Amino acid sequence: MMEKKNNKVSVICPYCGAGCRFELIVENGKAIGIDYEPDHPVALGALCPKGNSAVELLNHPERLTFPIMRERNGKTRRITWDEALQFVANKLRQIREDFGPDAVGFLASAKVSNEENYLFQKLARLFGSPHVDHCARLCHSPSIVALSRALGSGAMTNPISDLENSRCILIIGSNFSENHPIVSRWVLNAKDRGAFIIAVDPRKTPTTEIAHIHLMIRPGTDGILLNAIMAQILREGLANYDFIASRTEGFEHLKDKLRQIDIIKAAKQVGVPVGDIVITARKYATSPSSAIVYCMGITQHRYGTDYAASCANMALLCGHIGRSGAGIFPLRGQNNVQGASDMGALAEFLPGYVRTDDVEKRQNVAKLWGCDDLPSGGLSVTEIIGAILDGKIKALFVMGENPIVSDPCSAETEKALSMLDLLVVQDIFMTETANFAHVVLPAAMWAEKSGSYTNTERRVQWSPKALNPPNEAKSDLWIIGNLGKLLGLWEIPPQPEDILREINLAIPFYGGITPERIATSKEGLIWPCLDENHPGTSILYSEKFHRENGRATFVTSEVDFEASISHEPFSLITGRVAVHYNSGSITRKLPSLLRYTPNLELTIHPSDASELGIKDGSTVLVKTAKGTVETVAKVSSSVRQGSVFMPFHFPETNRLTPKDLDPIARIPSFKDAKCRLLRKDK
Amino acid sequence: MQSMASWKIFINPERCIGCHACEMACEQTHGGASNIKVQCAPVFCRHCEVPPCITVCYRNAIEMRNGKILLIKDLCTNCGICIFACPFGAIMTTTITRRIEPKEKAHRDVPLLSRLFGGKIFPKERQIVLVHKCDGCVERAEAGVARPACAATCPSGAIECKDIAQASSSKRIRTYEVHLVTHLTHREGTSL
Amino acid sequence: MKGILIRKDLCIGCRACASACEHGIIQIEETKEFRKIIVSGSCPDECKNCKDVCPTEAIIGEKPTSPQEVLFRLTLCRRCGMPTAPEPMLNFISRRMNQPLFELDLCITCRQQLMWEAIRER
Amino acid sequence: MKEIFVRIDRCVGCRSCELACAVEHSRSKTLFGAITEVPRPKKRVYVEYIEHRKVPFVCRHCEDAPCAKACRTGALTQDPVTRIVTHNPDRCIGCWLCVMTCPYGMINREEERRIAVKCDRCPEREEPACVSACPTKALVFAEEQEFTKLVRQETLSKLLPGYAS
Repeated sequence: MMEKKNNKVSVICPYCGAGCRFELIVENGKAIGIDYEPDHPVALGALCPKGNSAVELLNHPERLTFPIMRERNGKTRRITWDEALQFVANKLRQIREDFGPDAVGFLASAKVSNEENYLFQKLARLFGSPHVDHCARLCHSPSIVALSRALGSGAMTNPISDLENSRCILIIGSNFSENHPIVSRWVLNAKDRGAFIIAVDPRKTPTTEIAHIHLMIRPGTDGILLNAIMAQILREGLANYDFIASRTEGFEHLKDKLRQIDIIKAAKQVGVPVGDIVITARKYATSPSSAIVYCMGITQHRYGTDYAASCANMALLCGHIGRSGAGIFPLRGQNNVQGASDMGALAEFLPGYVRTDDVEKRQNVAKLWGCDDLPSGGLSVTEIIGAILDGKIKALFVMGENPIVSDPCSAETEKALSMLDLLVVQDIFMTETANFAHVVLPAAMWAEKSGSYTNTERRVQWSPKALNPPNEAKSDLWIIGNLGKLLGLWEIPPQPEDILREINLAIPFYGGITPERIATSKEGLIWPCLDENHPGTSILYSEKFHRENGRATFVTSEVDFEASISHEPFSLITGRVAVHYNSGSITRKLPSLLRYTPNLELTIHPSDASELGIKDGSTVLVKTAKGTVETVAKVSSSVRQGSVFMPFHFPETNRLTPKDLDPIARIPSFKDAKCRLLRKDK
Repeated sequence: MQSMASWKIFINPERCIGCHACEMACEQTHGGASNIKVQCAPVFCRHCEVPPCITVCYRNAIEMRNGKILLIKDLCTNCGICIFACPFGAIMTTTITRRIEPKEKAHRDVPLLSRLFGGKIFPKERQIVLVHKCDGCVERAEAGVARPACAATCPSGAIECKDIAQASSSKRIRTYEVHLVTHLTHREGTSL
Repeated sequence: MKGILIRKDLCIGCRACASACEHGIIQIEETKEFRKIIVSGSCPDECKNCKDVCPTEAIIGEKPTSPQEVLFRLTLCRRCGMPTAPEPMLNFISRRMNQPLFELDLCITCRQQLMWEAIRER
Repeated sequence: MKEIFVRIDRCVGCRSCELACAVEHSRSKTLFGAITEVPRPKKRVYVEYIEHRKVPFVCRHCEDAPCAKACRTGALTQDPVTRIVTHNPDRCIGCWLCVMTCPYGMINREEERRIAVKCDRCPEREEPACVSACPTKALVFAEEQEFTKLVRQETLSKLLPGYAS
C-alpha cells in the first residue's frame, strides 16, 4: 500500500458532521487506500469505521454511471446527458406553464458541497418555486429555530475539541459513541482530567457507559427533566445572576414558570431518582465550565423546538456559554448539513438565514441574483409530500436524498412519489426513491469533485477533487449548472470557486472564507469570518450574542409537557448504529460494514419479552397506526421496560414512524412513536 | 529516542467504544485479513517480551525484531499450534480457497464414487486455514509513519503508542490531579 | 506410484500437512467435536512437502492399504463448550513450554474475552 | 490487616524510600552491593514532582486487584487472606496488561529480564523498607484504625493551640 509513485490527496470524510480529514491514496485514477492525518484539529487524524470504508465506497460496482429514463410501462433505458437534461428542462417548463412555478418541489442534499447547495436553491428560487428543503428539516431544524431565536445563530457554539476543557458535560439525547465516534475522544480526555459526565438517554449505549451517572429517562420526557433541573438550580440559588443580568433578557418569565415545578412529581414522570436530578443540577451549575451535548434525542420530538430552547435556557441560566469548555453542542448528522442550512436550502430561509418573509432583506438577495423578488412561503419536506398527495405539487427534483427511507411513514411517501408527473432523482446509487423516478441522473461522489463543506463546528473546509467519476457520472454542480442554462436562468454553468466568491458576498459571516484561503489549508476556517484577514471565530458569543441588542433571551415554552407522556403499550425509539449511516443506502451496500449489523433487529427488555413469549431471535410483528413490520427480536436490558429500539438504517423502520410535526420547526416527531408488539409464531 | 522495545502499542480498555474502526483499518493495511478482534476492547498481539508463541513454534517461523513479534510467512506452515500457545488468542486464522493446478499423476481416490468414476476425481480447489497476527505495522514504520494504523484510526483514543514508564507516570500524575488534590486542600485548609 | 501413510501414534492433529499439500490429497474435515484428517489418492514420487512440515515426522512414505483417516476428538473449551484443538496438540504445546503458563483448554474467543473482562464487564 | 498509608503533606521528596526499596529488592541487600548487581535492582515506590508538591505513590494492593485479574499467565497472584499481590518472574511474559489496567501506574518494567516489577510489601521484613526509610514519617505502616487515630491526634494538635489561647 505504500508505493511511492501514487499521489495522496487530502479529502474530507463524506459521512457524519464531524468533518474528519484523511488522505486518499490514488493510483492511476483509482482509489486504493487511505492514510491518516495526525495533525488535523477535529480528530487528530482518527476515523470511525465508516470513514475507513471510503475506498470500498468509491470503487463500488453498483454505482450509477449513466442517465436512465423510466418509460410509462416501467421499463428503463439508458439515455445520453443532453437527452436527459433537455427532457427535464422541457417537462419543468411545461409544468410551470400548466400549474404555476409552485407546483414544483426541490429537495437539496446535506451530502453535497456548499457551492452545489447554493446553486441548487438559487435554481429553484429563480425558477419561481418557493419549495426548497433538505433533510436538516428531519434533524436539527428545531436547533436552528430555537437557538437562533435565543442566541442569534443555530450552530454549535464551540469546536468539538473544546469539550476537552469542560469540567462537566451533560449529554442529552446523543449517542455520539456510535454516531460521531471521534467526539468520544474529547469527552474521554475531559473525563480523564476529572470532568463529571452525565448522560440522559432512554437506552444504555456506549455513550452512557462513559458517563458517571446515566439518567435512563422514559422516552419523550426530556422537556420535563430539563425544566426540573433548571428549577432545582434556581431553588438552590446556583444560577449565575450577574451573567443573567448583564447578558440576557426575559428571565422573569422563565423564573415564574420554573417556580411552579414540583421536582418530586417531575422525577416520577421522568422515571429517574430525584437524587440524580439534584446531582445533575449541582454538578452542571457549580462546575467552572459545563457543556451540553445534544442530538436527535432532543430535536426529533413533537416539542423538539421547546426542548432545544430548554437546553439554551439552561446554558444561559448558569452562564455556561461563550467560554472555553462552556457552550451548547448540537451535533449535526451529515457532512454538510450545517453548510446546506447556511446556504439557505431551507423553506423559510435564504442564504445567511435571511427569512423569506422578511421582504426587505429578501429583495437585497434578489438584487444580487439579478431579479426583483423571490418567492416565499415554501413547504418543508414532509409538507411537500402532503402537497403532492393533495395534487398541489406535480414535479419533484430530488438531489442526493432518499425520502422513502428517511421520511416518516414511507407508505404515504411512496404513494405520493408514484402520483408525480415528473420525479427526477440525482444520486450515486439506485436508491429506493430512485426506483420511482422518471429520470435518474448519476452523480459524482465527494472525492470526485471539488467543493467546500461546513462541519458541525462551523469549520468550512475545502475538499479537492482526487479522481474522476466513473464513466458518465457527473458532479452535481455540472448537472445543476447545465440544467439552469437550459432553463435560461444563467448563461454559463459556474465553477465551484466562482460560486464561493458569490457566497462571500451573499453571506456576511462567510465573507472572509475565500477559495484562496481555504483551498490550501487543511484546517479550513470557522465562520463567522467577516473579511479577508479575519482568523475565524472558534468560540461564539464570547462578548455579545448575535441579536439586535447583543443580549440572549430566555425562550419560555407555554406547552404543558406532561401532555406528551402517554402510557400506550410500547414507545418505539428509532436511532442509529455505529457502522451504518442515516438511510443506510450507502452503508448497507458495503460488505465490510454490513457484516457487523447485517439486518434489522428490534431490541426489547427481558421482562417485556418474557411477557409476550418472545425469545432472542424470534420474529416479531411491530404494529403502529402507520404500518406493520416484521423483524427479528433481540432481548437486552439496554432499553427500558415498556420501550423498544429499532435502527432507522433499514427501509422498514420508517414505515412505522408517525407524521405529526413540531408546530414551529415542522420536524416530524420520530422519537414519539408508539407501537404494539405481537409474537409471530412460525 | 528510547529503544523501540520500550515503545509499546498501549491500550486503554475503558476507552473502547466498540466501533470496529481498528479492525477495518487493520484489514485495509494488511490486504483483507484483520489481525484485530474487538471483544469489549481490541484484542491483538501484545508483542510480549518473553513470548510463548516463539518457544512453541517448531519451525522458528516467529521472530522478535526490535520489539515486534513477526510471523515469517515463508517459514510458517499454517499448522496452528501457536494459536493455542498465545494466552490472549491474538493469533488469528482466515480460511481461504486456493486453486489446485492438476498434475497428471496426482489424483484423489474417493471410495464412495470409485465404482462410478473409476475411483479418481481431480479436485479444483482446496481450503487452507491461514495463520496471521499483528506485525505492529512494521511496513508503515519503515515508511516513516510512526503510529500503526489501528492507533492512528482509533476515534476514542483507546489504542495509543506509549512508553511503559511514561504511561505509568502519567497515570500517577492523573491520580494526583483528579483524586488527591481535593483531599489535600481539605487537610491543609489551603485552596489550590 | 508411492503414497503416504500417517502414523496414528505420532500425529498430533495439526494442519501443517493439509496446508502444505498442493495436490489436495490431504484434506481436513472438522465438526463440533471431531477433526478428521483424510488421505486419499497417491502423489508424485518427488513431492515430499508434507514430510518436511510435519512437526512430529509422523508421515512415512509407504503405500497405504486404502484411503486413510486419522480421527481426533477435540477438547471442548472449559468456559463455553466450543471446540478448541486435539488433545495431542495441546500436549505438544505444554511439552514445548516446559510448564503450561495458563489453561490450554480455553477456546480463542474465550481467551480474547477474558483478556479484557477483568476490567470491563460489558 | 496492616496497610501502607501516605501522608502527602509530610513528603519532602528526598526519595530515600525509592532507594531503600531498590536496595531491599537486590540480592546483596546492601547499598554498595546493589549498585554493581546485574540485573540492576528496580524501585517499586515512586515519588512524583507535580507543580510545587512532592507526592509518594505506593502500590495499594487493591481489594480485587485489577492487575491480578488481568494477568493471564498467573504471574501476578493475590493472596486471598493478606490481599497482597505478588509477582512470579518465571511466569511473566512481558505483555504489560497489568501496566495498562493498573489505575495508579504502580507497575514498572525491568529492562534486563523484560518482566514486570511491583511492590510485594517486603514479606521478610517486619516493616516495609520504604516506611522505615522515610525520614519524615510520610509513609505509615499501620492498621486502618491506628492510622485514623493518628490523623485525629494530628488534627487535634493543630486545633488545640488556637482553642487554648
